[in-house]
Order: sequence, then structure tokens, then C-alpha cells
Amino acid sequence: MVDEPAKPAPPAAKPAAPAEHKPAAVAAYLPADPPAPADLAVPKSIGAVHAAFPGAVERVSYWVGDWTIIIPADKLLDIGRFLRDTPDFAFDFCSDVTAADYPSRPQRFDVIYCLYSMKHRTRLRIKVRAGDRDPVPSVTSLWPAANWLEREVYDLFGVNFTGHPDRRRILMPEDWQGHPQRKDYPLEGPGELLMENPLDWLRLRQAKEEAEIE
Amino acid sequence: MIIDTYVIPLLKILIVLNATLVGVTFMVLLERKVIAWVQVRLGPMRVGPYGILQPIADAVKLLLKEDITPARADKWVFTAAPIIVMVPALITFAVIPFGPAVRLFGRDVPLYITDINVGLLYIVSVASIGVYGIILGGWASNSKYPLLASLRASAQLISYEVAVTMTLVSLIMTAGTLSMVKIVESQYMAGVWYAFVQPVAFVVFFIGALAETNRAPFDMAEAEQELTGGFHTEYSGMRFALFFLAEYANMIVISSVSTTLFLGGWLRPFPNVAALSFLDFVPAWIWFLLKTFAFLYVFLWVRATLPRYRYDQLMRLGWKVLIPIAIANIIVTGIVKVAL
Amino acid sequence: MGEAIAFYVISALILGFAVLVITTRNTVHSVLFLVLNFLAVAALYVLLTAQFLAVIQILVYAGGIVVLYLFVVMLVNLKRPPEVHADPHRRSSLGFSLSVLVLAELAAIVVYGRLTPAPVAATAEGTDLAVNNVERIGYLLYTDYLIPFEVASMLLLVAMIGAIVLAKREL
Amino acid sequence: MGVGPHEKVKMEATTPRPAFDTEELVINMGPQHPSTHGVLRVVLRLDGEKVVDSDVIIGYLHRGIEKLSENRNWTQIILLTDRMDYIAAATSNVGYCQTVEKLMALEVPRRAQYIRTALCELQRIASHCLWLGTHAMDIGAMTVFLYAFRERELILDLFEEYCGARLTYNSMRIGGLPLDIPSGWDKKVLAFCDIQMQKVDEYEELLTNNRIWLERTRDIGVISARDATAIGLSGPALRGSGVPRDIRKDEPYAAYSEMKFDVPIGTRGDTYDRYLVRLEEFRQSVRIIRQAIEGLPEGPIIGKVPRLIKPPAGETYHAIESPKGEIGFFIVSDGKSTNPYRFRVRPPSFCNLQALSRLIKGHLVADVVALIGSIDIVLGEVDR
Repeated sequence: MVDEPAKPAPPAAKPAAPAEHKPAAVAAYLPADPPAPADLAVPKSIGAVHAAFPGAVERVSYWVGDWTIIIPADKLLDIGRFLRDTPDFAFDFCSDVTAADYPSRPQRFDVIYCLYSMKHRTRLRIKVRAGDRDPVPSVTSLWPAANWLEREVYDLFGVNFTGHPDRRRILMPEDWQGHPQRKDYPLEGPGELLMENPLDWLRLRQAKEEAEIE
Repeated sequence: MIIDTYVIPLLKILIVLNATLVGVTFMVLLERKVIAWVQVRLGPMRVGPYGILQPIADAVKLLLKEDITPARADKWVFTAAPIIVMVPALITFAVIPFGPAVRLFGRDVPLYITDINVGLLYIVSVASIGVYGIILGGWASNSKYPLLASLRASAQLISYEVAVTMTLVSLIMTAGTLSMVKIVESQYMAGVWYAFVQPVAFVVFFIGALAETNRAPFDMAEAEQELTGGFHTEYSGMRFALFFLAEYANMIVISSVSTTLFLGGWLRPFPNVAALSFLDFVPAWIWFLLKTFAFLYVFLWVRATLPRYRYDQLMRLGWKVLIPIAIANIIVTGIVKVAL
Repeated sequence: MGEAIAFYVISALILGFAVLVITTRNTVHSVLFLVLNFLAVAALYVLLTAQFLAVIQILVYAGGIVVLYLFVVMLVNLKRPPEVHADPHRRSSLGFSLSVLVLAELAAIVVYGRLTPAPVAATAEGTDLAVNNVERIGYLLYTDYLIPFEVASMLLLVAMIGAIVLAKREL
Repeated sequence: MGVGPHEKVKMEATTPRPAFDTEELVINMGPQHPSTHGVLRVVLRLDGEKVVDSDVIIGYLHRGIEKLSENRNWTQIILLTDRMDYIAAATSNVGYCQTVEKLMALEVPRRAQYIRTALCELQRIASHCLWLGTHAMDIGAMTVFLYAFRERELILDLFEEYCGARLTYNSMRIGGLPLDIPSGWDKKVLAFCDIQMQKVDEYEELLTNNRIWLERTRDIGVISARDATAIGLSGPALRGSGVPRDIRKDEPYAAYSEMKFDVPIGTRGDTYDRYLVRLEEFRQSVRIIRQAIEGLPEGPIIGKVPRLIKPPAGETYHAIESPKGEIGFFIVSDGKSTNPYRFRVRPPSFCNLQALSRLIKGHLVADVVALIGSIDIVLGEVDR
């Protein structure tokens, strides 16, 4: 159960999925991650990450007062430990781990870690981009709080967390097929059936519509 | 002759049994009302004026409910358990003296069914049989929560029985008799209720009584918040009602016993003060009932006020506090007896 | 007359329950028959106007000891597959000879009882017995039977300490 | 232990057998259990009555509010947030509305901020009342339950008068409030404050120095400040461990920056400290409500909000202090559609519940219910 790889979901552009059930206009959106205005001082934690891990930070973004850094998944544990253990910023509280799905991008998931420092009362967001089956290291060893949060992200998005002590579904039933928070998850009909065998679902739906017409 | 040996005792048994059963059902109402008043509620108000007929509605409801026996339960034991709980609670009343002899239709009729010379021991031993119903009820249900609860309940009953019996020993030493009637009479001779002679024993007995009747704050066995309802979780209908009634019957028993032992039974307050002799105007059995109800009220009051003990704390209280106190009390009583 | 009927009925019950105790398959049922057996024995004591003994019989045996049996039986799963019941080490001959011995002892007691007349003192105080039951037992325990009584109490104390030591190994 | 044939097989399989068979008992607490506060399921492995191991299973109330919100427009979501922490629905409303306001850079009028503050604090009292009642009930003090519900009823009446609903209020709008307070409402709130202050003393009389209560809560479920932070506790559960963290003070929202109040913290981090912290929060909440109502500024109740709410593309995380802890909203807007691209709630009950397994380990069954009560969860929020 624990080591079972993430359930492979169909690629985003699977032709069988009925297009009218996919909010197509929404799915095309890609996060802007706007860079910080030049006249704004970058928090010292971000500066320190830049210095300690040169070239690791892919992007620094600022929007309505929130700072976000985008880093590659393989640096996540190192940077996370650095941010947690360096007393100057001490991000010891992981308030949230979540994800967002952008199916039109090859690395479709943004895995988002919201950090908070009890000592300095500051927040920082870390983003990691990951493809469907790309491994994302679990940060449970750094912040035990991430345990259930990562389970939820795995459950609802199917992000492939590696090294998680107890990777099971948490909100959905254990035998559920597919990951409902993905943007290509159908909004109506038997979702698990569609995920397993899209043609069956289409036939079923067709039969139902025909019956209604008659 | 026939009347004295058969008719009168049978009539007395009939009256006491029925009065007890009615008392038990209304005890349920009293409990609901008293706790409701403590909690600024009204309690049952719908059936009859002020909900006074609620017990009847409850009884009808319980009688008409489907009587379920769980699959793979031990049918015989499952059926027998509520009876085993109920019967000892009722037959205890055989030796409880409600009052002295009164003259009725030209005969001296004592207001108790019988007076045996080991009355107190009889009550203790009969009460100890009731444990079986609880253990077996939990076991026969073939379910985990009732089993856990019945283990708790029986361990609790056995432990507190020791403490209660120990306090009784010191009381017996004071009274010099085991007969319930003679204990009351000796309180009359002494001119004082034994609650004042043996205050420590009284307090220990009261705590033990709460625990022995599985009442709050010692109601682990039926802690619905923990064990979903205790040993009678799987019971329904009339069989559940028997467990339920037995608990209240036991409360009445233990209150009557404490009244008899510590509060002077049917005696009026301050039996030695002649100035209060106008109180004799009230019949003796009324005094008895008043004291018993005062006791019962304290039971309810405690339940409405206190949180519940945890199981291990309860056992610790029983074995490490109450039993040593009771033993010390016996020793002190003995020394005082010898010294005087 | 009535007394004799009661005696025979109760004796029959005692023997019946005793047989049921060893023949019943279900261990819990067998413990329950044991309780009934004890209760019947207590009834027999009442018949002999030994109320104190009857009450103690119920209190100690039915109400105390058998409850512990029940605990053990319930908690230790004794429901085994049937082949376990066929004990290969069963010593049928030993059991048989032991029961013959017990029978012989009982017979000896009966014969002895017939030969020696009942003590006069007991019959003389027989009327008093119903009233002074407890006092008489107390008196006897602390005079004639003082040593057995004290030995028994020592034995119980030892058993108690042993139980505590067994249960609380980390003391 | 049991009587079923399957258990026999298990016993024989475990060879060599010890002198005494000590089997562990697995019991299922919930999802149908009186003190799991809804549909929480805890699988307990017991040694006697001691919890050896446990598994907390949730999801029985999962309604997919996050997914649902991605297909509702921005205003409709307010109503969904009611259904999460239905004990303090207005607090969830405020959290969500403020997040959207942050995304849209909307200015909320001061009067609305003050009323929001008062409503949030009323909700905190209501939520704590429910918590206190059920917590005490779980430990067996049944009267406190009804006393606490009596006061909660008064709050529900106040809310009914304010917005017409008693449970799911839908009482906020993006940019302000839908309704101004009815006339005379402020006086009723102040009168309620006086009542509540007395009643808190009454609760304390029943419990705080009660010997049995002390024995049941002292040193039960102790968690150090460091562990509590690491495992993600927030709200009173975290403050009970001695971490002085309160979003109302640290990252003030609504009108909290103008309010004077203290943040109570515990010292030992046990159930009793969490209890004391919440009881003190009753008093602090009353203090805040009095300030908010007495200093209520005049003015509009809703800011300049466009008719069609469509925040510019971007994302933000905004957290406020709900009665249970940090309730955070992470919202991604694509700037084009009238619904959020991603809507995420950081539910405090969910994150606090995570600590349960750890807290109950080594305690007895009776403590399990005390600890479920002590971390104060609402399953509607845990499962969303």
C-alpha cells in the first residue's frame, strides 16, 4: 500500500474524455508567478537561499504581499532544512502543503509549501514543479505536519511523494480510482469508471441519452 | 396460623415487590427531573401533568421494542443475564425493615418481610450475585465494547465490595448484631444514628455505594462516551429495560441499606431528644422513605455535578484509599470498643 | 416431612448441577452450573439452620471465587478444536482408582457416623442454634479451631502476596 | 478473547506462545461512536485498556468543497465556507472574503471591519462553548454541557437577529458585509457580554478546581512546544503548549490591530492547559467584543466592489485565527473566469487532528475521548 506508485492517470489530452465536461478555458491557464518589483527589498531568507544554493532558485515571485520561491524538487529537502534550521529565519512551522494542477504544462503540478516562522512571524511559500510521475521528496522528516497534508495532495492530485512514511489515501476511499482534484477529472458521471475505461463510460452515457430521447 | 405463616408474608412480599418496581420506574422519572432542574431544563413534560406518567410511556415503549439477540451471541446466557441482574436487586428487600411492628386489623404486623439473624450478610452476599449478570451480559453479547465494559464493571464491583464490606464490619462491631432490625433497635438504644458514631465508615460506605451501583462519578461500565453504552450495548427492548431497572433498584436497595445502617432506619431524627417526640406523629415508615429519598437525591445530585473518574483512578481510589481507611476504621473501632 | 422433601430435591439438584459442570462443552456454561451448585449447597445449609454458613457460602464461593473463575474462562480462550479434548496422556486408571478411594472415604464416614452417637451437647443447644448461629461459630473458631483458623489466614496471606508478586513483576 | 473461529487460527499461528496469552485487542472507535464528534474513526490497538497504536481514519464527510469551489463563482463560495466549520461559520466567511479582498486589493470600510471582528469573536465564544460542553460531557460532567449550550443559544439568537440564520450564516460579502447591524443589536451584544463573563466563572466553578477533572486532564496528552509546532498544531492547542502564537496579534486582520487583548498560553501542554487557555479566551473574546461594539465607527459597510467579481490573475495564501486554529485559504485566480482556478483551505481541525495519534499513545481508552475533545475538531472542516 505504502510503496505503491501513484496511480497513473490518463494524459491530459486523452481523446476519450468528453470535452464538454472539461473546463477547457480554465485548463489553459498557467500561473503568472510575477517577479517582484525592482524597488522591493527581497527578504533575507530568499537572499540566503540564493547564496547557499547558487542557481537552485528558479524564480522568485511576489504578489499581493506574498513571497514565493520556485525550486527544483531534488533541492527541496536541502533548501527546506536550510530554511528550517538557520536561526535567522527559522521556518519551523509548515502551515500548509497543497498543489495546483496545470494540465497544459508538461510539469503539470505546482506543489506548494506554505512556511511560517514562529520566531520571526514571517511567511514564505515554496513551489516545486512536478510532472505526473516525477518524484517529489516528502518533507515529513523536516515538518511532521506535512504528513497528512502530503497524503491529501497524493490522494487528490496523485503527486508522487517519495519517502513518505504512510502514503495512503486520506479523504477518498482506499479503493478509489483517479485523483479528483486534477483539472481533467470529470465533473459528472462515474469518475472511477472513466479513469479505468473511458470508452465504457462514453457508451454508458450514450445509452442513457438515447433512452432519454426515446 | 395459616394467616400468620403464609398469607401475611405473601401479602408483604407482594406489596414490597410492587412498590419497589413502581418506585424504580418513578426513580427514572425522578432522576430525569432532578437532573433537568440542575441543568436549568424542564425534563419530561409531555406525558401527563409535569410528565408524571413518563415512566409508563417508557415502559410501553421498551416493551414494544424489538428484542434483538445479536448473531453468534450465546442465546441462553444472553437471555439469563438481565434476569440475574434484576433478581438479586429485588430479593434484597426481604430483609430491609421499613418500620417497626404496627397494629393492623388486630394483628401485630412488622413492616418487614423477615428478620434473619444474618440480614446484613444476606444483603451483601445476594448483591454479590448481581455481578454475574453484568459479566455474562457483556460476554454473551459477542461484541468488544460490552466485553470491555463488563470487565470494567465486574472488577469495579468486586473491588468496591471489599471496601463496603470492611466498613460494614466496623458498623457490626458497633451494633453487635447482623440483623437489620436489631441494628435499628440498637441505634434507638444508643440514642444516636450511627452516621455520627461511625462518620468515616459512613463516608466510605457512601463512596463505595456510588461505585457499587455503577453511578457517576464511577459509571465507567456504562460510560457512553467511551464504551458506547457499556455491557448492555447489544441489548434492546425489555431485556435492556431489566438492566436499566436493576440499576435503579440497586440504588434504592443501597439507599435503604444506608438508611437502616447509618441514618437510624425508621427512627425519627435525634431519637434520644425527648423534646422532639412530637416528630413521632409522623409514621415510622415515612421517616424511612424520607431518608431513603434524601439519599437517592444525593446520588442524582452527584451525577449531575461531577465528571467521571478514569478506570485506573477508580481502582486506585478503591484499593489504595478506601480499603486502607476502612481497615484502619475497624482497628480504631476495636480499640475503642475494648477500651470502653 | 417437608424438610425431607426439600433435602432430597436440593440434593438431587446439587448432584445434577455437579454432573452438568463436568459434562458441559461450553466452559462458561460449566462455570455457571458451578454457581448454581453452590447456591443449592447454600440452600442445604439453610435447611440445617446454618444461615451464617449459607450466606458465607454464597458470598465467598458464588459471589467471589467463581467470579474469578469466570474471568479466567472468559479471557483465556478455551474453545479448542475437538481433538485437543482427546488427551493422549489421560490416566483413566489413575482417575478411576482415585474416585474409588473417595467413595471408600465417604462410605467410611457414613459408617462411622452410624456407629458413634451424635454428641449430646449439639442437640441440647440445637434450639438455640437458629438464633445464635453467628456467635456460636465465632466462639468455636476462636477456641476449638483456633489453630486451623490461624493457619488458613496465614495461607491466604501468602497466596495474596504471591498473587501480587506474580502480577506486578516490575515492583 | 472473542468467541469466533477466526481468532482461534490467529492464536495458533503465533508460536511460540508465551506463558500467558496476551492478545492485543483491536477496537474501532467510530465512525459511529458517541464521542468522536461526528464521523471520525479511530482504530485503536489496545493492550488491556492502554493504547498501543492507533490509526485515525477520516474522509467520511468529504464533500469535495475544494473541487466544488473551482466551479462556483466567487460569491457562491462564501456559502460553501459555511459548511466547513459550521460551529463558527462566520469565521470561515471572514477568512475567505479577506483572501479574495487581498487578491483584489479591495479596501474594506472600518465599520465593516469592526463588525467582522465582533462577529468573529462571538463565533469564537460559540465554538468554545460547544467545545467546552462536549469536552466536559466526554469526561462525564454532563451539566456543563447544558450550561455551555445555554450560552451558545444566546449567540445563535444574536446571529439570527443579525443575518437570519442560526448555523450557516453566509454573513459576509467580498468587500464588506451584506447587512448593517439591526438597531439595538449592539446593546444586546453588550448585555450578552455581561452574562457570558458570569457564566465563564460558573463553568470554572464546576470544573477548574474539581479534583476529578484535574485527575482526568492533568498530564494527559502532553506535547511540548517544539513538538506541537513541528506537528502543525495551531490555535488553542498550540497555545496550550506555551507557544504565544495568535494570528490576531501576529498578522492582524479585520480590526484586531486596534483591539486590546491578551493571548493566554499554557505551560505544560496537557489537556488541562488547553482547557485553561480556551476558558481564558472566553474572557478575552468578551473583551474584544466590548471594544468592537463600543468603538463601532460610523460609515458604509461595504467597500467599492465591482459588480462582477473577477480578481486579477495571481495567487495568495491568507490565514486568520479561527476558534480551532489557523484557517488559511490558498486561492489561485486566473484573472479570466468568474471562478477560482484553485481553491484550497488549510483546515485547522485537519492539521490538529494529525496530532491525535501521537497524543493518545500510551494513554487509556478513557483518555482517548478526552483528547479528541481537547484538540477540538469539527469533522465538517476536517473532511471538507
